[in-house]
Order: sequence, then C-alpha cells, then structure tokens
Amino acid sequence: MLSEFLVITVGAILVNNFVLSKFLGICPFLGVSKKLDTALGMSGAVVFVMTLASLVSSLINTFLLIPMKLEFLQTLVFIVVIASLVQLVEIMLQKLSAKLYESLGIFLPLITTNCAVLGCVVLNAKSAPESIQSTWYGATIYGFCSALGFALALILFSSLREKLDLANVPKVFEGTAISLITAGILAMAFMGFSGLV
Amino acid sequence: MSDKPRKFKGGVHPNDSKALSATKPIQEAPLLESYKVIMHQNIGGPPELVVKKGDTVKKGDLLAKASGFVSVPLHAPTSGTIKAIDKCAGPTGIHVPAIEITADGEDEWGEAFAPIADWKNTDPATLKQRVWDAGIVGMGGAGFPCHVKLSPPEGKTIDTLILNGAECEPYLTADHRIMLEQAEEVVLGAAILARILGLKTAIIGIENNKPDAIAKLNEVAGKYNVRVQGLPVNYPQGAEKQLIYAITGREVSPGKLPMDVHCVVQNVASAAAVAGAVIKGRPSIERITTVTGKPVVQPGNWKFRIGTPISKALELVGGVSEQPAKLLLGGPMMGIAQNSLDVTVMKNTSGILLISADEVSFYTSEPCIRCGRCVECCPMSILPATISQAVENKRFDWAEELNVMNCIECGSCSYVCPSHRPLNQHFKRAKIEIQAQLRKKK
Amino acid sequence: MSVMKEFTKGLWKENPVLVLLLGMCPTLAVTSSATNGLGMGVATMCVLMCSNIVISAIRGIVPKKIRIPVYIVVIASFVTVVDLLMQAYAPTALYEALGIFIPLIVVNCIVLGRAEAFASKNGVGKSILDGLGMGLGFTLALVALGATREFLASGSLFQVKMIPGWTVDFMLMTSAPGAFIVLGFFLAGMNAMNMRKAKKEGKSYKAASLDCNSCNICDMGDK
Amino acid sequence: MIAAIVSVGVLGALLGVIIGVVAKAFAVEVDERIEGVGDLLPGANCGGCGYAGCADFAKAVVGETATPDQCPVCSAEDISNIAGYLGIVAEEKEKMVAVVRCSGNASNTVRSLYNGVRDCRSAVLVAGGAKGCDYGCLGFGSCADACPFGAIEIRDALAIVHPELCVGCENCVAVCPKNLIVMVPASVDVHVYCNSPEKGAAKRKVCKTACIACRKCVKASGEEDHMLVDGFLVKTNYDNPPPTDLVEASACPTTALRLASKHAAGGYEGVSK
Amino acid sequence: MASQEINIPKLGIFLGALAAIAAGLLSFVSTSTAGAIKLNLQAKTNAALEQVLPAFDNVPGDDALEIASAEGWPVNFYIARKGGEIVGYAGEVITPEGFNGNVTVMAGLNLDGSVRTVIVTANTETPGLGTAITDRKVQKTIADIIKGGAEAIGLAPNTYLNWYAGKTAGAARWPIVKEGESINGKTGATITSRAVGGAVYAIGKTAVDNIAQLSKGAE
Amino acid sequence: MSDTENTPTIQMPDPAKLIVSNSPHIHSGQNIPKIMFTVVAALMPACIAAVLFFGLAAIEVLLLCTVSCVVIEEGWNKLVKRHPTWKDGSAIITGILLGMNLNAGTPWWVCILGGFLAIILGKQLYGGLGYNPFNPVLVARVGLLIGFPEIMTTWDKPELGLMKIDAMTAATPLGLAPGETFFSDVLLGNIGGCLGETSAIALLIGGVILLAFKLIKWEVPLAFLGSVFVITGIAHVVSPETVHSPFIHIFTGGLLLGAFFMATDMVTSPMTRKGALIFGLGCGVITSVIRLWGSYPEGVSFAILFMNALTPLIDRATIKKPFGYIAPAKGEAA
Repeated sequence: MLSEFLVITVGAILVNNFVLSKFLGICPFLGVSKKLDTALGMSGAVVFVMTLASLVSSLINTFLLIPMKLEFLQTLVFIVVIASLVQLVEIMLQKLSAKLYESLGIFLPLITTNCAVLGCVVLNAKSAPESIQSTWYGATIYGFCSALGFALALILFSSLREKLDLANVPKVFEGTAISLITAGILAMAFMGFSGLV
Repeated sequence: MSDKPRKFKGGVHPNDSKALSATKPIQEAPLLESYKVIMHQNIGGPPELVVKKGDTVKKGDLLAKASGFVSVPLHAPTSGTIKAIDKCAGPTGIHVPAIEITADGEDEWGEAFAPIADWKNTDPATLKQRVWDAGIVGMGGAGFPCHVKLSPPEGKTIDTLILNGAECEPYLTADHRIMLEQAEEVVLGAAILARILGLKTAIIGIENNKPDAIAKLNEVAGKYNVRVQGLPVNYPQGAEKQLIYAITGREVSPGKLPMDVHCVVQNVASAAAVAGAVIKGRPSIERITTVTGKPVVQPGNWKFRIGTPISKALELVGGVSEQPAKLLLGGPMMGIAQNSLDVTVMKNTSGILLISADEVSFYTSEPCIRCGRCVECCPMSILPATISQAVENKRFDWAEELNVMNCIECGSCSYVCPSHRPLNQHFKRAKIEIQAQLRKKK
Repeated sequence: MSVMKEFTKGLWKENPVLVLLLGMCPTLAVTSSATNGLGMGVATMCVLMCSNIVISAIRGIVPKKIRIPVYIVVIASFVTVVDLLMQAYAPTALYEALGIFIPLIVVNCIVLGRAEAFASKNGVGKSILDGLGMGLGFTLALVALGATREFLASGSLFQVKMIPGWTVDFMLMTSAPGAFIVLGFFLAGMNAMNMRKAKKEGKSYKAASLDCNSCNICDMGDK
Repeated sequence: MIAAIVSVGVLGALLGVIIGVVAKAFAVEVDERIEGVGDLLPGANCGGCGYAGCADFAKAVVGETATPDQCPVCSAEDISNIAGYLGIVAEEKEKMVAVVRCSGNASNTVRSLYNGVRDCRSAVLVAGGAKGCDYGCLGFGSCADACPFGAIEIRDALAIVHPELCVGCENCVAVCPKNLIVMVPASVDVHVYCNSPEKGAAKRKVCKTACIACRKCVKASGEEDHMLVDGFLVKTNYDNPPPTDLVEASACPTTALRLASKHAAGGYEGVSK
Repeated sequence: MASQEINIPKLGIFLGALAAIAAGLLSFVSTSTAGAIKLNLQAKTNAALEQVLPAFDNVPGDDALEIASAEGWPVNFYIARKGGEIVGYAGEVITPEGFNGNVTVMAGLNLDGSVRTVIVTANTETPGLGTAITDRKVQKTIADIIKGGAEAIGLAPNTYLNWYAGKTAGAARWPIVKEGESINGKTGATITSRAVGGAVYAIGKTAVDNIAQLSKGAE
Repeated sequence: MSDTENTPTIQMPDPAKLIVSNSPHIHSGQNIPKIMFTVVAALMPACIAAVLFFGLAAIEVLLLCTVSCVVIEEGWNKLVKRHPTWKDGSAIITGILLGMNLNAGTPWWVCILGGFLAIILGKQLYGGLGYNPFNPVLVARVGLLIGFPEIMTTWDKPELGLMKIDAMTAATPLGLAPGETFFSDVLLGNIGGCLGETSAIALLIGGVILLAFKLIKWEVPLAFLGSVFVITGIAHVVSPETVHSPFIHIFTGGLLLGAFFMATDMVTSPMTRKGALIFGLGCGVITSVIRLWGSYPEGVSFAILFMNALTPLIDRATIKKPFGYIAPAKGEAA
C-alpha cells in the first residue's frame, strides 16, 4: 500500500511529469512562466484546484457515473464539474482570504482551460478498477502529485526563462521558440528518471 | 577593542608598483605663470564666486565662498589677477567652469587666517569652523567636505576617529610620503580632529607594506595619544567601510554612513592639511600628488598648487619615454581616465598616473562565463556578474534588488574578470538610473 | 471580408499552432508520426466545425453570463461524440496513440477560442468556414510536425520508409524532448519567414511569444 | 438514457445557478467600450501616450481622463475613428517627429578612444562620452534601442531619425543623456543639427559641422523670424517654419542647417568644408 | 452603464436544459456505437492472433479460457479452429517482471504445446534498449510501394523472440543466453529479456500442463 | 632615438591617443582562452589514458568530435554573422569532453550529430558561451543516449596497446553483478565504458590540476562524490549482493569525469560557494537514485543536466548577504 503511494508520488512528479512527458498543461507552462513570481502563484492555484477536482470527480465517477453506467458522459461531466469548482473556489477565496485571492485569483480562470486538470481527472477515471488510483484517496493523491509535478516543471522553467531574458538568443529563436527548446532539454533531464517506478 | 586587525572578505592583490615613487621625497613645484582653479572641487554644492574678471588677489584669498553646509570655499593658489572665469577641461571629461589666475610672481600671502597655536584649549566649534573656512576636503579621492564629517547630527555619537593611511591603490605614494615626511603634522592633525569630535584618541590605519611609515608615525604618535595600526595588504583596504571593519570590527550597513557605527574616517593628507590650517592658518591651496607610471621619465611626489595643469606637472617629471595608453587622475583602480592635458590638479588629486600600453589595451567585453571570481573578490559581498547582466538588459529594478547600491566601485570585480566585462561602469550607470528613479518617485 | 479570406486565414496567416500558439498540448503530444498528427487534426477539426455551427446558431439566445459554460457543454458533447465514433471506427492503434488527448479537445484553446472570438459573433455560414479553415490549419501544422519528427527519427513518412538504408532510429525525435525541440525549430522557421516579410514591408516584427498576461483568448473569467 | 438526461441536466442547472450567484455577488462593471477602443488602437504598446500600454490608454480614453489624440502613433484617421466610436469630437493634432540635434558623425568630430559599454547612458559616465564636443551625439544608439518602430539609425556614430518611420512616441527623448532629441512638427523639414551653446571657435575646434551662428540662414530667410538666434546657436522657429529651399539659399558654411529628409537619406555624407 | 439584470433561475434552467439535451444526444450516440466499439476492440486481439497462429476461421476471442500459471499469473488462452478443427492455441500473459513494469506477451502454440511464434503486445520498456527485445518492427519502404504488393509482409523477424520458436517448456525456465549462435537475451536489456523469457515459459508451461483442457476447447 | 642624444625637449603624451574608459585601469591578466586551455591541459591525462586503452579508435573519436564542434561553431557564427569564437577554446573543450562521453567504437556520424547537438542546441541557440543554461556536452550526450540507446550503451573492451585489430564489446562495471569487478582495474582504467570513464587515476590528476589553478570550486566534486559515496554505501550495506561497493560507484562510470569536468562547468553551475555545495549534493543524490533504481545504467549526465536546470533557482536562493547587512527585523543597532 505504502509502496503503491510512493510509486504514484515519484511517478507523477518525476517520471511521468505532466508537462514534460505527458504534454499536459503546456499552454500555462509557456504562458505564465515568464516570471518566477507568477509561476509560483499559478503553481499554487493549480495544486489546489487539481487536488480538489481529482477528489470531487473521482467521487462523482465512482458513486454516480459508474453505477449508472454513464461512463460515456465522463468528459462532459468532468469539465462541467471543473468549471463550477473553479468558480466556487473563486468565491470562497474571495470571502475567506483576500490576500490569497489576490495572489491566486487571477490564475483561476486560466485553470479551467488547463488541460492538466481535465487530463488528470480523465486519467484517474480511465485507470484500471483494481489500481489504487481508481479509489477516491488514490485519485486525490495522484491529482496532488501530478499538480506538484506540474508546479516543479513550471517553477524550474520560469527560473530558466528569467535567465534566458539575459541571453543573447538569435532573433529568430526569440520568444516561444527558444522556450520550447529549453523545455525540450528540461524534458531530456527528466527522462533520466524513467524506470524509477 | 582588539589590536589585531580583521581581514575583510574578498579583495584583490594587484601588483602595487609603488617602488617607482615610494622613495622619492616630496618636491615643491615651482611657481607657474598661471593657474586654472576648477570651481567645483568638492562633493556637494559648488561654491559661490566672490571675485570677477580683472580682480587682483593675494595668495590664500577667497575666490569663492561656500554656498551651503555641504560646500567648501575656494582660495587663490598664488597672488595675481583674475584673467578669466571660463570653462576648462574638467576631470570627468566635460568642460567645467574654472577661474584662471595670472600669477604676479610675488606669491604674496593675503589676509591669512590667524594661527591657533593653543588648539588644545580652543573651542571645538572654532576649530571646526577653521577646517571649513580653510576649504579642506577629503584628499584621498572623493573630495567630501571635511567639516561635514566632523558634524555628527543630533543623536549620533562618535567614539572612534580613524585616519586612513592605507593607500591601497597601486602606484600611489603621496600619502606614504606625507606620513614619512610630515609625520608630525599628520599626528597633530589627528589630535585636532579628535578634539573637534570630543575624542581623546585617534587611530591611524596603515597597510603593512609601508613599515617605514608605521615606524615613523609610531615615533611621534605617543605625543598626542594617537595609535598606529598596521593593516593587512589587501585592496581595497583603504575603502571607508573596509577600513572601519578592519580596525573596529563594525560593519557599516548598506545605505548607512560610518557615523552610524560611531566612526569618522579622514585621510592622512586631510589631517596634515587640518594641522596646517589650524596651526599655521593656511587654507587648502596645495596638495601632495604622486606623478608616476611606467612611461614617466622621473616618477616622484610633488607638492602642487591647486590649479596646476597636468601638462605642467608632466613637464616637471621630465615628460614621458613612450606614448602612454591612459592618463589617470588618481590610482589605477579608481582613478578617472583623461583625454586632455589641460585638466588641472584639484584638492582631491592624489595621483597623476600614466599607464603604458602593455599594462592596458583595448579590450572587448565578452559574455559572462559565470566563473564567480567577481563574487569571490567583492568586498561588499554582492553579485557583480548577475548585476551586470541585469544592467545590460536595462533591468535596473533587479540590479537594485541585488544591492547594486552597496557597490563601492572599488573595481576589484572588473580587475579579475576574465571576460573583461566593464562591470564597474555598469554599476555606476545602475546607481545613477536608480537614483533618478528615486527622485522621480519623490 | 471575403468568404475565401475567412477560410484561408487559418491556414497560414492566423495558423492556430504556428502563429497563435494555441493547442500546444496535442501539438506536442501526438505528433510522433504523421498519421497520428492527421488523426488528431481531423478529430479536432470535426469538433471545431460542429461546435462553431451550434454556437453561432444559438448565439442570440445564450445569456451572456453563462456563455462560457454553454460553450463548454456544447464542445464537450461533440468531443464525446467524436471520441465514441473514433473508438468505434478508427484503427485501434491510432485511437490508443491519441489516447487521452481526444477527450482533452474540450480544453483545446483553439476550439473555445474560436467559439468565443468568432462563432459567437458571426453567422453560421461564416462560422463553418472559420472552423474548417482553422481546423485545416491545425491539421496541416500537426501533420507537418508529425511528418518532420517521423522522418528525422527513422526516415519514413506515414510509416513508409523513405530512405531504405536508414536502419538506426534516432529516437530522440519521437521522444518528449524531441517534440519540444522540433516545434521550437518550427516556430523559429515561422519567425524567420515573417521577419523577412516584415523587413520587406518595412515593419518591425516581434517573435511569436505566448504570454497569458497579454492574451485574452482563453480568458474564461468573464469578469 | 433518462438517468443521463436527468443527472446531467441537474448538474447543468446547478452550474447555471452558481454562475448566476457569482455574477450577482461580484458584479464588476466592464465597459465594453474599452475593448472597442482597444481594437481601434494600434496595439504597439509603446507607452508614448503616457499610459502603460494600449489597453490602459483605452481605459483612460473611455474614462475620459485622456483624449484619443494623446496617442502619438495613431493617424488622424485612427483618432477620428476612435472619437467617432465614442461619439466625441477629436481635436486635430499635428504629427510630431523626433530630431536629433547633432550632425557630428565620426568623420566630422574629434573623439577620444573610448573603451567601455557601448551605450550612451553608460558612456556618458566616462569622460562625458569621450566626444570632443560636450553636447554632441555619442552615437552608441541608446535612442535607437528605445525606439519601438526602428525609426532611428546609427550611421557613422551618429543617430539619425527617419522621419517617415517616426511616429512621435517620444520614447527616445528621455533616454538621450545629452538631451539632444526634440519633438518637432513633421511638416517642417529644415532643422539646425547642432545643440552646442559654446562659442563658434570652440565648436569648430571639435566639430566640422557645428552651427557657428554666422547668421547666413537668418539673412537668407529675409529676417522674417524663420530662424531664431540663441547665443551662439541658431534654431528653427517651429511656430513660423522656414521654407524648404532655405537650406539651398543660405548655403550654410558648416552644413549644420539641413533638411531632415536629406539628412536621413544620407545626403550630407562626406560634407565637410 | 447599468448592470445587466441577472436572472438566476433563467440561467439555471438554460444551462440545465442544454446539458440535458447534450446528455440525451450522447446517450443516443453511445448506445448506437456500443456494438461497433466492441468489434473494434476485438479487432486488435484478432490482429495479434493472426500473427501468431496458423490460418483459422473462427473467432478465437469467443473461444477463450483463462488458466492460472505456476507463478499465479492468469494466462488467457485463445483457441483457433479451422473448419471446427483446432489448429493451434495462443496464450497471452502479463508479466510484471519488465524493467519498467508490465509486459504483455502473446505466444502462439502448436497443438503439442510447443512455442510457435512470440509477440509482445504491450510494453513500457526503455525505448531502444528494452524495446529491441520486444518489438517486431518492420516498415514498408517507398520501394515496396512503387513495386506494389507491399501488403504481404508478414511478421517481422526478431532474433530474440524467434529464439523461442519450436521450444517446449521444460521443468525450468530457459536460461538467458546473450552470446553465441542463437541468443534470447541482449546486453543492456537483460531484465527485459528475462521478463519476456519468463512470460513465454509461463504460457508454454501452462499449456503443456493443461493441454488436455485446451484440446477440449472452451465450452 | 631622441633619448640617446639627450635632447632637452620633453616628450609629452599625445592626448588624441589616450584611451578613456571606466576604472579600474589595470587588469589581472586572466582571460577566457587561458582558462579554457588550462582545462584542456587538465583533460590530457584522461585523453592519453583513453588512447592507451582503446587505441587509434579513441584518437579518431576524440579528434572527430573536437573538429566537428569547432567547425560547427564557426559555421554557425558565419551563418548568424557573429565573430569567430573558436579561439576562446570553449568549443575545443566541448569537443574533447563529448569524445570522452562516447565509446571508442562510436560511428562517425554519431560523433558529428553529437557535435551538432552540443554546439547548436546546447550553446549557440542561447547566444554562445556564457548564455547556455545547460552544459552543452551533456545536452549532446543525453540527446544521443535517448536517441541511440543501443549505440550509446555498447562499450568496447579496453586493452593496453595502440594497435587493436578487432574490438570486443564489454559491459560497464555498473552493468555487471557486484563482485565481478576488480578494484585495481577500476582505478587504472582497465574497464569498459566511455573514453573518459576508464582511468580513474588520470581523471583525478586532471581534477587536481583544475583545483590547483582554482578553475573549479572544490565544493562541487566534494559534495557530488561524497553524496554518491554515502548513499551507495548505505545501499551497499543494506543489500551487498545487488549493489556495488561505494568505491566501485565512485571510480566507475562517468562519475569522476562528471564531478570534475562537467558539473563544475562555470557557465551552468551556481556562482556562490554555498550554491556549489547544494549543486554538488543534488547531482550526487540524483546520480545515486538513477544508478540504484533507474532504467539507465548511468545517471551522472542526467543528474547534472537536471541540476543545471535548478541552477537559476539555487543562485536565487544563495544570494550572499551584502557586507554589513542587518536583517530588517532586528531594526536599528543600539
């Protein structure tokens, strides 16, 4: 049991990193990585929403969709759930902590269309029934760890991009081109972890 | 307080090249036909002109009076007539207002200040006023008005007076010679300064590569209750903050002044000038300057009147044996490069230095390879490499975050940089831009 | 604006992948071969067209406050339909290769972006053309990328070996890093071309860059 | 089938209600016109208007704290479009362009060997930029870097504005450490390319193309106040601009008096009398 | 500008109705594609079976049974018939011994239980290292297409997998041989080699042990 | 000439020929080529060892890599109209290190492709020396490892002597079961592996040269080797039959090469000493993890590449306190 959790953790953060090996959440990965501070904010928001979305979606999937044999509605239901969840989180944040809302609030709308969140939820739903990932707690942990993996990649990448701002990149490679190539090399480094789980 | 000096972190050890002039006694420069006294010789406000074209002045007469507290008066270097009040080549490369005096050859003293022989019983305020009236500025290089440092604001106490005899700049030997030849004046000046500050004692810090100066000062120091402290040889030992740390172990925080750690630092040459002003009633119209460098035919230490053109100074030392690559006012680490021989000696000109082509060449700056040498040697523990990259990309906000304002522009980082990056120039620029931003905000 | 222009803008001038930098996730993930790129492109194009039609048709009656959720529901429905159809009729290998990225068409910025930026403001006819053009542009970009990666990796195109002597596969190109790197070079190529063009016209050109702070395509907040 | 419809329908309804509540609770009024104005603006984000980019400016225009003509980049047509969109009357504004008031390129001026950062604002810290003339263009291109429109060219160590490319955003004005750049009406083509208040002889010593205040141009313009004399420097009177043929007529001995268009096209290269 | 009137019930009803319509539509599509999906899934297994078995005319997917191997792994056996006569068996097993996790191996078996053909149907091995063992990769070349008749390529050769052809599982697993004339293991991919070998052995051994049950076919 | 005649005229400096620049006006004399060619010299013992063990094939690979790196660098400089940079020696180092990361029997086209990956992808796309966030050699090595895993993990058997007729392949000690390797072989270099992985002694000599000239921070190799030693040591004690002894781990594979020559690359490692310590530690931990549990037999290059990515963050976290800095909470000193 414990080892299975370890497998999920290491797997989601390092080996099958959402961004660098699964290509999920590339848009925010490229879009909000210009500054380390925004990357940190986005990371926080994603970790929060993804964990919550994994939990809620898994519950809906296990207790509503599967018993009613409505698996084909997964995509529709999950995206609706995520969208409303983000809205709810926004309201609650605004009410509960103005400070937190200020730092995370602007990222929340971005998260609805972050395919990492939907991807995580769909992966949870698609995993084999006997795997720990298909239980609600397994799904939550998977969501949390995947989000951590996303955060790790995003933070590393943004610090590298801040450094790139100072570099003397040839004109045609400026902007997203060199960012993508950097992400490629970062992905190379992450490939070293393959086989850990 | 421990007698053992502390070694500050970082620093570099350039070849000091002091042997060229260290053994040359101070020579008095002959009277010239004319002098060009640059108006603005101190940090702070420029003085207000009190003479006009055609006026005759005596030696030591007031040419311009202080325009505010952070400003010092200017005196005539010799007797003669004011030929013109015009522009002349300034030390920073742009032309600045200057008073041109044609000497009458008499070199006659005007209404000099009354000597204060009994300084021990004179009111400190009177002594301080005298320092101000004599127009004394920090003669080590910065040109900060001497009396300002002697006036700690309300609530700030001073417990230590340090005389800076480190002379850590390579090549320069003027302070060294002053300490050897005018040891009495230096120590006396120290004692007067201490009295002004209400202190009993003063400490003279000298780098250990000048053992003769240490010995000489030790001979006379006891008389006035002054202590001489040898210091490790490490550039920039003579920088104010490093000197205070070496002697007292106190660190001056970023943006703070020596006063904040209860210290006052004065140059030894300034101290000698103070002694002259008080005991003899002499205003600051001359100074001792090292004229040296490999291309110089006869390097030496000279006593020049303020306003002596560099061309004349170079004639005195026999000119050059080869075309130098650079002409500097000050030492090689912090001096200012000149492109004209018309610049004149000012109160803070500690050296006239010619650098030969084999010591310096046109270099091209290459990208930083992040070797970290600058980080190691920075005496202020900032990150020169990163800051310079920030400045190159006009990210002054970031440079500020990285404490560029802490930089003392000692040049150690540029000295060691294998990529020949003009780090120091970047920092200067950054500081100016940041200050401009600050002013804008206000 | 002419009808032709609505259609062709997506192919080159406003190519969703190479110019607008949208839909990067599938672009990177499924372009290990030209076939996969084609499959993904066609699937996205179908969803894009259908959702454009429906959204432009109902644009008059959708309350403004809930337009984004409405779009999402519409898009999600079509995605599910496409998903089911592919599961039923597409080759299994292709369906497996595209995997999770079929349901993820829902959150592809291109689909939602066109719904918000075009279909909700234009008529059905124009929206079909727009969807078709953008979808084709997306497909073209994906196929080009997939073909490049496949060719660099093994010298083949659409699983057909073009250079028979090529025996050792360069697997970096089909791996995750290869996806990023090849797309990076593609964008650089686009930049080079556009820069040359801009220079000819005497205009300044800024390299394509995705920055969420200055982009409002996927601004879902409706605030 | 029924289960699907019911459950998803309920879910959808729930979402609708949530959004309604949110929208009601946190209604933030967004003026649609801001987006409309933003669409009409050039989107160069040059900051020439004094606001942080076009979106900010659009907000200010809609909020009536700014007028459309404050955008220096917009053509008169653009401005009237925006004004029309907002239903306000736009003021006619004359197009302004930048002029670098120096003609001292590398071959015409005395310069020291400068070794350091190739940036005017840094170079000026070292011997004033190492140019013989304290007031001249250093030619390291700080202004060209600041220009978002590529309108400033550094040719032979002299910054030259291409008036046809200049949109008047004034970004270059503030960066020049020598304060050489001024904004002038685009319709005026005759300018004095010198800014040194020094005496004529002093100027000539360091620069072959300095204005020596010989007043030839003043005379040639028929003493009609087309050209103003200020100390040792003559300036174009932009309130009463001289005709273009003045340059021909006055035969400026140092060629400091130039046509901006010809200057930009390199028509004065090699001119040094 | 005046704030728009927000009618909460209206929003709810609109979105609810839309979602309901969508759900209805999807239910319809789902039901109507269910059959096709099932067939499509079977097509994959059938394609694999065609590679490892001699020609057959039944649907082996419908004629399958599961027997646990000695390791406790469930082995799926498919029985191929031609004209009602059994012509061969195919066993499929998932081994967890792979370098990066599970490796699914399918082996076609002759009637006596000896191995006929081995393929690996699913794996997550290190590309280029482990997959050298598992992949039977051959591509049509452009030349084939020009010549025409590129379809009949058949099963691509793989030295390591072909080693097992004709072998019958004995009392112990086959040792992994890396060098020599015939090899079934590869330097740098020992673990994958071992995993595949173990899986083939599990299928073969189970088949030999249960040959009687297999020959009866699934009821 | 005039000096000999002792003429009274005094020669004065010509102001027009005076250079103006910002202070300081003297320089330590250190420059990039000096640093780079010292590193090349430090690499020589290992190169010689490689040639001794692998013969002419080693010379071929090393030369091919070096030449292709230099040629590609200059070709790129031509293409983007930049000044030639090969004289600064960085491309040469990249080439030699790339060769050391390859096997003696590596095909020629892999060497050239490696040169391309290192110089173009790893360095020039970022603007050349000093701007690259990742170590170019490692970009190439990892790229090739992912691209051609089979070629990159097949090693020639070492054999003393220059002339070798036919190469035999051998496993790297890390791929063998524990106990199959002899320590003396490891130390001398009589083991399979990349050119630069064979002789521990030669690499150590190179490392000492680098340390003596203060070209690398000692913190990096120390933390790197130390952490690998500790982690593999613990693992070895726990299960001696599956894990090699820590000494074998230290002296085999690319660890010494990585710790002394690649992790210490100035451009891509942290600038402060504290940062260097963290960097080395991270490299060590990741290397050990990959070696013990990962799917690639060697983790040094991945570890360093990963830590390269972390360098900007480490740099940020280890900014030194400026001189006299007082934590704001403390307030005014009494």
